[in-house]
Amino acid sequence: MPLDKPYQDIPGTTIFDAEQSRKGYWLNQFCMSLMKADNRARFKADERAYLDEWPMTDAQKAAVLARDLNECIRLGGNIYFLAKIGATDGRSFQQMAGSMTGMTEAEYRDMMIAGGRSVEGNRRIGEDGDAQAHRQPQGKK
Amino acid sequence: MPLDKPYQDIPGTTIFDAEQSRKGYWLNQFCMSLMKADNRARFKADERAYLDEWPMTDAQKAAVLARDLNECIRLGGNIYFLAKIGATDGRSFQQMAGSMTGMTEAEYRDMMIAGGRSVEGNRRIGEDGDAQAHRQPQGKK
Amino acid sequence: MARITASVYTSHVPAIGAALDLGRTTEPYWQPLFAGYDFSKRWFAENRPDVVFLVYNDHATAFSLDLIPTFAIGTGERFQPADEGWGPRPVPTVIGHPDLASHIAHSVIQDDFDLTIVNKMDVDHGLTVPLSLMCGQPDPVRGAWPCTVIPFAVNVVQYPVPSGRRCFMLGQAIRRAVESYGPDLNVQIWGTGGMSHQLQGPRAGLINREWDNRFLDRLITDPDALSRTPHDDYVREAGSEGIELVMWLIARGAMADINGGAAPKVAHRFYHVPASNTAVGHLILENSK
Amino acid sequence: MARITASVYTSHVPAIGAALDLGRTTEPYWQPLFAGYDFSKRWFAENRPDVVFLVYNDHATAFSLDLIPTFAIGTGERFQPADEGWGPRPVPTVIGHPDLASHIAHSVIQDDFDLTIVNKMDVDHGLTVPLSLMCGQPDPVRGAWPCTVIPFAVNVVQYPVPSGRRCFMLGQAIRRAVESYGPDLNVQIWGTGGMSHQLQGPRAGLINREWDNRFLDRLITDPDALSRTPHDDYVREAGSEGIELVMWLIARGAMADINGGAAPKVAHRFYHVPASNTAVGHLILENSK
Ligand SMILES: [Fe+3]
Ligand SMILES: [Fe+3]
Repeated sequence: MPLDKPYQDIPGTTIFDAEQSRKGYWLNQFCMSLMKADNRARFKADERAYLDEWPMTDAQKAAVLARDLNECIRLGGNIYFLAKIGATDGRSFQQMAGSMTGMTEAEYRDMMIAGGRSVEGNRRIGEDGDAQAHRQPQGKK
Repeated sequence: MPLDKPYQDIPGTTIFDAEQSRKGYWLNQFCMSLMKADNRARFKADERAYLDEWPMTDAQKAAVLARDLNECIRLGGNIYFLAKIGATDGRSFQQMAGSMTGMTEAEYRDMMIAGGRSVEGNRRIGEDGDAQAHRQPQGKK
Repeated sequence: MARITASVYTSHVPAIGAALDLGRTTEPYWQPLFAGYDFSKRWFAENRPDVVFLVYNDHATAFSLDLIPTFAIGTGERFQPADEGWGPRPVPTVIGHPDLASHIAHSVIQDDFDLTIVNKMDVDHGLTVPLSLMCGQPDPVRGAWPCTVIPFAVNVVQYPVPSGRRCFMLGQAIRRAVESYGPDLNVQIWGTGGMSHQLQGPRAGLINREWDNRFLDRLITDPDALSRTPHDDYVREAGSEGIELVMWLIARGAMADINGGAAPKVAHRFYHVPASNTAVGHLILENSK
Repeated sequence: MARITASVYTSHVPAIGAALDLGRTTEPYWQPLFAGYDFSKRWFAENRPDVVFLVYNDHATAFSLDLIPTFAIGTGERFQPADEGWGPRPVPTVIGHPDLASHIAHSVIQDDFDLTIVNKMDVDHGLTVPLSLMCGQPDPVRGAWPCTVIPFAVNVVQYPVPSGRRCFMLGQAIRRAVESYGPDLNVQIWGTGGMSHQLQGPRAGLINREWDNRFLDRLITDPDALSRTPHDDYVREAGSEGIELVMWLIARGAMADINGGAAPKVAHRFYHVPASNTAVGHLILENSK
């Protein structure tokens, strides 16, 4: 699709466009289902069984079970949908976002308190910022 | 609402705009419910009881029970929604449309076969066409 | 590169669907109407597209008053024929073209049309009757429609509906979107609904043969000026449901001549009164190869 | 005649809602943030509008992938706070203004904005957190929000989202719509979301203080040029969720100076890092009386 997609050269960033949306359709719709308390309870009781009710790929199910949000996003997940899994787990957006960087929770929180991640070196793939592929995963742990 | 509504001087015609839509909200939503076979069966079994499940006005319920489509439209109904009542009754769009003119089914069908209702005299309120208020109801019966 | 090869215009009366589904097409009442589509079915078989971009309106079927999109594009993989109260029409599931539909959505939203993207909806007679008229009646279970379909639903139920001008501009954006799609696809765009009809009130049954035919003339030769027709002209002259004709302007706006290309060839023109309450109009316009 | 008296801009971070709902506003982490809204709450009490036209985005709450409207206007009578997975926020039901909302829908659709009209939807933190920040925390059952609210949801979740320019033009159409409404209502327009934040991937946690503050400067003094910022600038400079800032341009476009009136007065400006993953920006602009 020769469309204007000038957002594909940004490091560590996946833009949720129609292509991603189609890839992640059932993954994201599964996440939406967790907005009902009953479904959250059923999911918690047997995650695998609940996931098997959805026509998701095995890779998507495995990524959910592992709470690997980077992998979920690669497979078409969107953070606002995935956040319903975090909510079900009692995790905050900060814990979820931090989990995608390789930093510990404390490391990520301290980075935010210190003013957040710098944009320098992180604007375009190929620069040398901390979000670039060659510097992953981040964190000292 | 000082909006551009140049469609209010057309005889025998109610334009379904936001104002009508709000008036007829529950009437129309009730009609939508008849798109499910189960609901159609329940409605047929006891129309009054089924209508009482909806927060419609008494006047709206009475108009539905009487199949008075002109009155339904006056009370906020829209023909595409009301058509679900006709479908439930096994009536065609032609039977429904004809029922709003005062003509018999045969009179209306014959008018259509002869080329339909003329627009002459029916463009603006105050002319002398057959859709004008002073010539209602139509039909010879 | 994908390209729009032709546009088709046709009324989409539910009674036509019923006549087809109940096998009544040869009855004296219906025969002259279906005869007008004999050429069209042959033409379609000879000019079968990969995709039909099918502009229609939902008649309080997929969209209730809870949510009313002005323009909704179907990007899903399939769309089921709806139960409009008579049970679903016995026709095959409509197979979408998610990739092209998403591409068009992407492109026209960037072109400042504020679409609603829909992955899940049932489609009513507004979409399936034109398919039946052009493609015949495939077996609902073992058969299939001969091509994929992108449903594009326009709100013409609750006012204000989009203006004819807006629709005409949208058609132009759709043409640009299709032509920027890489794969080599043959795309037709269909505009449905109309012509003159009024389904409500003491004025029900209005038909305006002169106005309809002038609309067809101008749609062919002067669509730009035609697109400036105000809403109340449609209602006044062609009945309250005649407003559906704005959808024809989307299809017309997508033709090559609007962007400086050659004038389209009129492959077929047909007009008949009545089908139930409605004047049936039908046109096939081909872009030059 | 209704008129837009002021515009308010604020981030709408869910963690701010949680801090409010759990009574943690005086903790050292949160205290500096809430201090930035002390003035705002007083200002709001003294300048209480009849209606807030509240521009926000739905975060996969009311709208799933089944249906994604670019612009959705809430014309319903009431909107319930949504259960986003943590249970609904303990805040009152949001009371709409169906008459003004329908009027605005009518007017801006005639102005060629292709809105989706919504009568039934739950509203998430994007809408309720700004209300809490500006109005305090009324009792969820016995209390009520101090004014009616027209929810206006913008798609910034699935690309392509509407351009900043489109949003800015829409704001202008909304101002025209409000000013053509007969009853004498005091209307505020709020733009929410942003500022810099990224909630995903190895680049999560991005904050760009310089870019944010320049955005605030330009929003005040040069919104027309600012509205031409392309999408990828937002993502590149302000993080993938920084794109929410396009919504501020709707509110800004509705101010009097865009139509030749006097420049707005900056009643309040505040900037703080961090709230959870996000840079919080906040502005109050008043039209001259
Ligand atoms: Fe129709
Ligand atoms: Fe947000």
